[in-house]
Amino acid sequence: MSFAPEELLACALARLIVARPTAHVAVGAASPVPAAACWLAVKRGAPIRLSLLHKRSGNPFTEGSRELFDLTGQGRVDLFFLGGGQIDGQANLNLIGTGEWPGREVRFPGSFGSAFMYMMAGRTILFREEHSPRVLVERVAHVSAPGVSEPGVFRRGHAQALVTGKCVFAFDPARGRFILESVHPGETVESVRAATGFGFDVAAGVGETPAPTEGELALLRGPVRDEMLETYPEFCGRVFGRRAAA
Amino acid sequence: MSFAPEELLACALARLIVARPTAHVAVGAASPVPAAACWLAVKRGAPIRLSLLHKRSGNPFTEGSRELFDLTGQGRVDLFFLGGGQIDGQANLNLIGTGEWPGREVRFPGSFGSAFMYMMAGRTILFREEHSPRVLVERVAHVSAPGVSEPGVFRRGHAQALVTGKCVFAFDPARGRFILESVHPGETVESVRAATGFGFDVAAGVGETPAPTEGELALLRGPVRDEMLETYPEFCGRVFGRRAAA
Amino acid sequence: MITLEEMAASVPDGALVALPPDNSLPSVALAKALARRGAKGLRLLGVPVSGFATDLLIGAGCVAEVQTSACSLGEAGFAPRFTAAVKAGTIRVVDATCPAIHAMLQATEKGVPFMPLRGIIGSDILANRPDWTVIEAPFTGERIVCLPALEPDVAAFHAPMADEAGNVWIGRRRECATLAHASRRALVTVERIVPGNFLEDERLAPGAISATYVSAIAVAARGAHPVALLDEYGFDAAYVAEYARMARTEAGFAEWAAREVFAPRREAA
Amino acid sequence: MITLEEMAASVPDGALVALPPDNSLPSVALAKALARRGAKGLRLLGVPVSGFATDLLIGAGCVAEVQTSACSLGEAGFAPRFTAAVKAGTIRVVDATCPAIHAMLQATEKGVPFMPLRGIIGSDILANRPDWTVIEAPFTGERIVCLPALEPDVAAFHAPMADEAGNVWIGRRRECATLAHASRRALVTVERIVPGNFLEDERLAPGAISATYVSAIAVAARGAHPVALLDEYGFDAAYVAEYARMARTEAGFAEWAAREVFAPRREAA
Repeated sequence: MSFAPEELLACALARLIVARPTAHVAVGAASPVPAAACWLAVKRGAPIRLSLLHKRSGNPFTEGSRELFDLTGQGRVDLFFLGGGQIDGQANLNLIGTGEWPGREVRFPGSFGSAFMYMMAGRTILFREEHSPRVLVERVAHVSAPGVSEPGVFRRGHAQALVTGKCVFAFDPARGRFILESVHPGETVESVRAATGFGFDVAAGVGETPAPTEGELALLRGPVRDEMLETYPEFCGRVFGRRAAA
Repeated sequence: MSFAPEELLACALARLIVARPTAHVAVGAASPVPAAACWLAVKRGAPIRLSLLHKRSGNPFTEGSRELFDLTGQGRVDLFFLGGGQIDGQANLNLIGTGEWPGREVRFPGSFGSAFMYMMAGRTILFREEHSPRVLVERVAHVSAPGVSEPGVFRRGHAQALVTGKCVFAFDPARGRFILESVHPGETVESVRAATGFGFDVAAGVGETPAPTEGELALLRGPVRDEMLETYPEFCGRVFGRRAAA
Repeated sequence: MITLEEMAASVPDGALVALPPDNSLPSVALAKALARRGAKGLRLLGVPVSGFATDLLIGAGCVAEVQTSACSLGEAGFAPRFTAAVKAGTIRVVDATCPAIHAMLQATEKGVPFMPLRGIIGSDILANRPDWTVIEAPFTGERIVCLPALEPDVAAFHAPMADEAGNVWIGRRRECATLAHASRRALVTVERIVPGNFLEDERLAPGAISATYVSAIAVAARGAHPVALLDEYGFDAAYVAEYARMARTEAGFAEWAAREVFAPRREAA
Repeated sequence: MITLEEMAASVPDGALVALPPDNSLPSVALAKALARRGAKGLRLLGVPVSGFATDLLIGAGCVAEVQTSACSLGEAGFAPRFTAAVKAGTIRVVDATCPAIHAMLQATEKGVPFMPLRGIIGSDILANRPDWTVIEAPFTGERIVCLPALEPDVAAFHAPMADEAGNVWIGRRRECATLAHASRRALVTVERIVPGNFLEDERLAPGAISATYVSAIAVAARGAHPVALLDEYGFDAAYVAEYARMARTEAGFAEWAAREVFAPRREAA
């Protein structure tokens, strides 16, 4: 059965979500793929509460935009998603820009809440579709949010994994280093290495990222799409559109 | 024209309220006399906003019971009222009790917000009808809220005055000492001194606390009573009752 | 959805139980149920002061400690069982001051280990709080009190309604939201369950607490009585005055409690 | 009650003006009026991020500085005038991170000189904020960031309605309440004025800001447009996409502004 690249990514993310105990996920990134992954995990029966920050009606928060951060500070957010204009081999994120501070060469929008969320969420899955030496760098130009922290600094969680358009990396916070876990169909360890600006380890059992099953695709194109239609109409049309119309 | 003691006190308090620039008064004490004084000032035309904490309908706060304290922290409360189980010559308040901490001899209800409000409101009028050596002591058994503060401690305001059933004292925070300003009808400097446990100065122009004018009484027994009826029905009946029914 | 008695059973002896005071959504129904189940050694926290429910629990022998900024029955005067217990030394009283209790809960709400608060310095409350400290504030250099984050084991309050999704509507009593955010478990009694989802309604959402923070809900009609509940019912001054009179003595309290707390099924009537 | 143009005139050049972002009640109407009056040297604060109104004010040359946690047009991409101004160095950008902006405003709301916040340590945001500091926290001993209280000169936002008493209803966007509490003056544009008093209504009070905190109100129908306003109207994606396209160049922005900001009486239509 054919599938869109976004469907593969959603399934890979959903597997990472259910791989660890997860009561509550907040999805703040504008990207719809993590949202699809969360809904897929839920529709497969995982007892997960989702707080979808971009949902217009039924926004989960009644204390305004600070509630997500308070909630995370309380330790009630088990999993958050982050991306980055640059991500480096120590899992540092750069959402500020390149060139002289504050981004005189290329300016990204800004850190949003990443400098807090990355350290206070139970764990974070990094997601960035573009997999290139421009994005995945040896050392970010500016650290918006650090991948690891010194002793004496409160930190609840780290990156669990980095999912890109080419592969899935795990992250080892003790060593501050990524480990290639699987490559997506059509990629190899070598093609990933060529496209990655940072050094990484390769897992002993590295293989291919599993293709979505028929059951997963049916959920994505049915109940998951239904949940996402209000917030991400363009995405649903492009990725699930044809199939859903059939 | 005859008047109730509470009417005299309300008029004395109202004069203290308008004696200094006052945009916003919060009335938290259970005693209705300060509330009557505030309404009297307003009904005489002073452009004062009142936050009446005991008002059941139309409670002024929409952030729960912390809002009064935040509001005061912001410097938006120009005047607050406090009383005390004991008040001493340095304007220290004791709302805790006597005997071994926390009041093994006589236990008062507790400090409420006084330890904060007394230091953070623009100023405070102390009000206690009972004027006796038992209440007005040389030194309180326990300080719930201090009358003066050391340098290096943020403090926005102090006691403006202490109004009792016998007299009106001003307070000089620089000297930490009360000054007798006026005695109520029937009292003398000597009778006040005999009933007061702390030493105090006597103002050069000490005189009698002015009796309510006819205009003040008409306001108290009419529009002020109308505003207070919902919150203080018993008080309105006792103090304004007969006259209002006439 | 559980029953009131199940809710009371879920509160372990010795728990730190936070209760809002009269006029701020106390669950008197749950307090009575805790007395019926014979809870022991509870540590009560007044948010930020204590009222009828606290006095009742002290009278029923459920309480080891009260942390509060004041305990009173309002117009009905001093809280009689609290006052007697202080005098007798049978409970430990930890005095605070209202904004300090709010700040300690907000520290937990925000996930910070402490919160600064102005005022208090010079008060003997500070001298009797070895768990509070004074620092030189960054930026201003002033001496300022720092309060530790406080995380109740249980928050208990009474709301007018919950919805089918488990959200609870508390109106403008936002201190109950902070309390739920800051507590390990929030136990909420309600007048009724209503259809729908408050979070989907822009008019109701601002007064709601998301089900994220709510551990259990039990229906208890008139569960705040004799305290007033928003615009739903008023304060039963006669009931409280009678309590205040009878509870002046231990025997009087026992008589009152036999009739008003332990008499079977009275709550369900 | 004043007019929109009077409100814009009351904001002095150089003022620190706090603006909520898209989807959180920005007053785009007031931003346009500020551009029309030719405001200069404004220091904008994103609460906690910045959107369409900020980009518009930068494009119109009103802005000297932006303190924010991010500036973007959401689905329409990067904020073009912000991005160009950063590159050209014509505005000063002070980067923060969302909960830090909330905490700095909450410090002012609570009347404390600073607030602690976890996280941030290890981020270059901290390295570029000489006005933030790190202390050893009381109680836990951890290293923790302390943020100074931040008091905007002006808070500006757009609400669905105000009442006759001057109270403003903002629903669940409580960050606007904190913002009003923390600011010297709160300027609020509204869709409409309604009879009565929100504070007398238990259902509306939780979403209201008391008039105590509101300095001025002006009616501006569709004053959030092209941003969505709660359940009243949706996001005008086509309008923002056209803006994003035209504002890529200074000339394109000028053309857009001539039509959408400066064309006489367009706002009143």
